Amino acid sequence: MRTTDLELDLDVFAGPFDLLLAVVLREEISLLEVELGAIVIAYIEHLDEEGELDLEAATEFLVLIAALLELKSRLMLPAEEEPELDLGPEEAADELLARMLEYRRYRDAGAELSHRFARESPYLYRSAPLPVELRRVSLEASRQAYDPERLGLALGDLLTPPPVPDTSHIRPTVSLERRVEVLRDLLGRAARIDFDEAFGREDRLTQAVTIFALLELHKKGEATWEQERNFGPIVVSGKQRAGREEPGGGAVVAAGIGGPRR
Amino acid sequence: MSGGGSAPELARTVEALLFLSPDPVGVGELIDACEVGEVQIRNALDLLAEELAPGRRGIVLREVAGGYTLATDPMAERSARRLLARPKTPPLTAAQAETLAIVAYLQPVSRPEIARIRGVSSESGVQTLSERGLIEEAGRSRFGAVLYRTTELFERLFGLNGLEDLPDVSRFDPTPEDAAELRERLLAAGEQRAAP
Amino acid sequence: MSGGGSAPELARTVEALLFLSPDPVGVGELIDACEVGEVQIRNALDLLAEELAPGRRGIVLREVAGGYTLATDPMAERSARRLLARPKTPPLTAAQAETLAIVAYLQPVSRPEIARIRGVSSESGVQTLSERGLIEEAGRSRFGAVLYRTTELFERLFGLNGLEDLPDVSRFDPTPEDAAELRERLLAAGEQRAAP
Repeated sequence: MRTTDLELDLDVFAGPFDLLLAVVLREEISLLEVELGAIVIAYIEHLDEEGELDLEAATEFLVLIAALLELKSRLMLPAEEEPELDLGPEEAADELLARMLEYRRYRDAGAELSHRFARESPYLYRSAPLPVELRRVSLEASRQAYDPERLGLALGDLLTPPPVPDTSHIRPTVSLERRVEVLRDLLGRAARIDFDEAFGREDRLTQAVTIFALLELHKKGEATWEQERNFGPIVVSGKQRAGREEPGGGAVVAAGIGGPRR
Repeated sequence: MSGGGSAPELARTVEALLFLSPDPVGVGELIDACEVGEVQIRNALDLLAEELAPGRRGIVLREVAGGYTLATDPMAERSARRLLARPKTPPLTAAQAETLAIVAYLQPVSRPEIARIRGVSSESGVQTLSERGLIEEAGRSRFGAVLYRTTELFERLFGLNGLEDLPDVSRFDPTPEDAAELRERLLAAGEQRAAP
Repeated sequence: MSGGGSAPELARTVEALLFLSPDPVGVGELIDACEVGEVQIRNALDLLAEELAPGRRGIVLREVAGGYTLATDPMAERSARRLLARPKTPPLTAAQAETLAIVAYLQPVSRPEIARIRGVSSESGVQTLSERGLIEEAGRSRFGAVLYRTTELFERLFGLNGLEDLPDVSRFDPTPEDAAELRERLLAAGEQRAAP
């Protein structure tokens, strides 16, 4: 199985690993809330179930989780050389004030709830099993609750022989190397790429591996990206690559088919 | 309640204690809980017995083997049954609907047969349907397996006047021209389903 | 205990039903169970409320969680806890109370959202409130985060007849004057920090 098909069920996220990557990069959930340890455990449990180790898939997983760990640790550590936030003291105070007032509202509502709770606690409620004669279901009190058609439909399904094995879920392999090449090629032709326009029409696996390839390029110092607001477009831009001829960069190029934005 | 306490207040406390306790409460327990003497508790119980004499309220005081307890007046039984003895009817899961359909159309049918038709073990489905009173045991097959059939409650909850009211299978049959017996065809399809 | 006479049969039946039912019973359910009209049920409830008015008996009538239920009079609490060995429920901690308030007012709401408002991880608060049965899961957000809402037990234990019984949240907002003063203090603090 592909690493990206790993199904996750975390507190803040449920779905395939590949989607998690996209969602994190789009800042739809904060990486700080994602328990990376839980992903590792899910993966190890999955390996256990499979019984055999697919070296390629395991390597892929290690690289991906390492990238996430690096990103997360950067988020958690104080920034080293980040420029000061360009906020005037007035805006900073307003921003802080709004957050504080919101917090205080629920703090005070909580105090009111505590007060209510204490006031109500002397009222005690009965908790006893029903008398025996009421425990049996009464026919007289029963009304129609189900549609008999449901039974006919279920039987019809059972009479239907199983379909020939479905192979549609076997997807073509997406190679990381290939996606790195695609990105390098695009960045060679344009200084900036809109991620959605370039890859929005690809399937989820391809998109995820492309994001992964982007992380690789970022690590090598060949690319970076920015996203101005949550859910906004991701704009990828290339950096000079040592020992490589740079064809002149131009305007934003919509490579691929340029699908509609989400 | 210490310091003697007025009788009416003690009677109210005793009523509250009997109300809360699922089991009968003895005089000794009442003495300990209320921190008063036996005479006071007996007086409070006498007062309560009068207040809760049959015919006066919805609740009556009863003296039983273990002590005193509150119970409802029998005249409320019909309404209580309507309120509380209603069957639980959560939506059926796909597995429950399949199991129930097999029992309904093939009854009596054994659990191993149900499992062969569905292609998966059907233990929990059968158990849930039994607990909800939709199916029940109907003797044993000649190989000793428990047989199941649907119940009267099943008919009631599906709005059927009898098993002959079940929808005609041919309406849902993918190959109605197949002349083989329903049971044989279901078993054959199930074996295909279970095959790797 | 007022020594009133016998209550009419319908009020007695309603009292019996509330005694038996483990959960608060709505007017609609009472109408179905007693096979009478709404006016009659309302009259019976009024009568019962009078019979069980605070201070008259050991039991009081309460309207909580969208229905009617019986509870013991607070004056019996001490004896009741001694009899049933039921310890007093621990009060809510400040963290639990804040978390509960956010869930109550913003439900359904996810843990990341609670953490955003409170500014700290709210995992243990959410867990404790779930264990105490005051909040429960209510599906997932579109990003897959678990959503929480309050339970019926919450309404019962907080004496609420429904969420609309919660005090208006704007009641907890500071006056414009207080807000302005807070803003001045923030600005002053920022200037102090900015000073060399």
